[in-house]
Amino acid sequence: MEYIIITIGFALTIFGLYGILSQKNMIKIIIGFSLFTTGINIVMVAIGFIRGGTAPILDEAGKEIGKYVDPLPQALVLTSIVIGLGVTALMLAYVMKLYQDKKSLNINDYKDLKW
Amino acid sequence: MEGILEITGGVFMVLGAVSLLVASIGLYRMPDFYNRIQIGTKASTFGASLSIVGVALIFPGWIPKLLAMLLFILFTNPISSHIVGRTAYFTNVPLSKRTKVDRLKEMSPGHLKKVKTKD
Amino acid sequence: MGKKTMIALITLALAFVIYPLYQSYNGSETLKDVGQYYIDNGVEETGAQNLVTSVVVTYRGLDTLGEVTILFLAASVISFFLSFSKNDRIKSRSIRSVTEILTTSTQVLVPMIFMFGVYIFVNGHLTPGGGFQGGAVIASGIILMFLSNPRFKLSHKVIQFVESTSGIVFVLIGAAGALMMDGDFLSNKIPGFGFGEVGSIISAGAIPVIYTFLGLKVGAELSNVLGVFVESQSEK
Amino acid sequence: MLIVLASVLGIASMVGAYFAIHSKSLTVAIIATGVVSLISSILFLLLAAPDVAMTEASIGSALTSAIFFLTLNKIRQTNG
Repeated sequence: MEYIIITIGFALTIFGLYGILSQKNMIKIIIGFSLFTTGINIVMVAIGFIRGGTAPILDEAGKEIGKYVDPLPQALVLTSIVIGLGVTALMLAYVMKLYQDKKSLNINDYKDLKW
Repeated sequence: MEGILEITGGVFMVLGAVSLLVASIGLYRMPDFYNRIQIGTKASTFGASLSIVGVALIFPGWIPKLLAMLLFILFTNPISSHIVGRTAYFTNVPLSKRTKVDRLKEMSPGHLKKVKTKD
Repeated sequence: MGKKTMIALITLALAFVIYPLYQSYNGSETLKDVGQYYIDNGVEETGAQNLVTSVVVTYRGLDTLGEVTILFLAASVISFFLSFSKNDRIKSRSIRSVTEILTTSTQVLVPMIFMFGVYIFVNGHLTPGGGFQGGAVIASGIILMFLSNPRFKLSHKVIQFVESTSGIVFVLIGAAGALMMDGDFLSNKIPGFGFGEVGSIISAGAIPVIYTFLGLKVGAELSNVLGVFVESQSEK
Repeated sequence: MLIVLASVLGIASMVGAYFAIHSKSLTVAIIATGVVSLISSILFLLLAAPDVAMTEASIGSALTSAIFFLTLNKIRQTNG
């Protein structure tokens, strides 16, 4: 099962990079970033997985099984998701401001640094 | 005695699953958006409630939490689909051709108001 | 020319980079050293049942502090970017009338949602959940308020007060651990906060207190981001 | 059993990612991103990480979609 899930994670990562590179619409590019983050998070949690382990909560139900997955990647991914929301919101705010200037969502219209 | 409770709970959960299956078949068969959202909401709320009742019969210790879950589902599911359906109506999602009665249209041409906010 | 070939090449390069990672991944049966240490000693050292919480708040507390700072920076940059002067605002904004069903149910549901968020972050050391999740739940309650009442405005003073107070308290509790018990910064061994019995609500030292303030801070920041986005709708 | 579930979810998330990138309509793309997020939350649950699953379901799926839709609404408003 964990092989399938880590495959999904890597596939989402590659999909996300492909989306970032191939799309012209800026909102589509941000969607690509979002997919990329999701894929990376899945991979990180899958690396900490132990076959037959339960969630790292040591109450009675967990102690019966006695085998836990690694809590460290989970804690890191927890913060990574929240930061992902902040970064997405920041990029969307930029897009809103850029659209007010040029009335275009196409990334190729923004050539201010290029001459 | 415990066996009877477990069997009854299992029957309830299977009934819930059947209801959810009916909901998904109805989603495929219904002619337009409004019928689909109606069958989706009604049958899936019923199915989820039946499943929760089944779980409550099997694990009686979880009843307070399950009651809270049931309350949340019964509250939020119909209201959210009500809002979605209403928004769809006002953004001109087409009705099915077999529609006979359209009460919302009869009710008010001024229902869709343009409100001006004051600063 | 090869724009498409370039894209294909870069994607293939990423695939080549991650292929060895995928190849070397074997669903392992045993934990690595650090994870095993947390499993073995986590409950005695921190008193929290949920080891993810003890890693987030205590073992990696400094990371969490930095993370909250990043979130705060993101929120402030967003409000800086989307703020607008009062002169160039267009006052009319078309709003579809809201039904009575939504208004009434919001009045019932929003307190329940807030209570659920508080429940999540107060029980963070016992059950799955914690400050980040509770804050997100509170922010989704704020979305419901925005949707049900188009004229609802988030009070910036309240947000500011909650956000800054909880941030200061978070750092002060961390410093108290370092100063009074000559322990580490952001450790949960603080006089006055006993470890209690593992598995009860009042246990695990300072973890519930820190997580409560963290939840309030994250909830305030996310609500602020949403509020700024909603407010910017009426700008032109 | 879990393998079947994981494969079905994997196929669903691949379809969602395809729609998220290649769909003509931005609304469909945003909803597809939310669907991928929700599916990944189930995958986290399969990987015995309930904390991460809760965070992903509430933040990655709900709040991110809300912010995307607010931006889209603003852009349409500016367009007139």
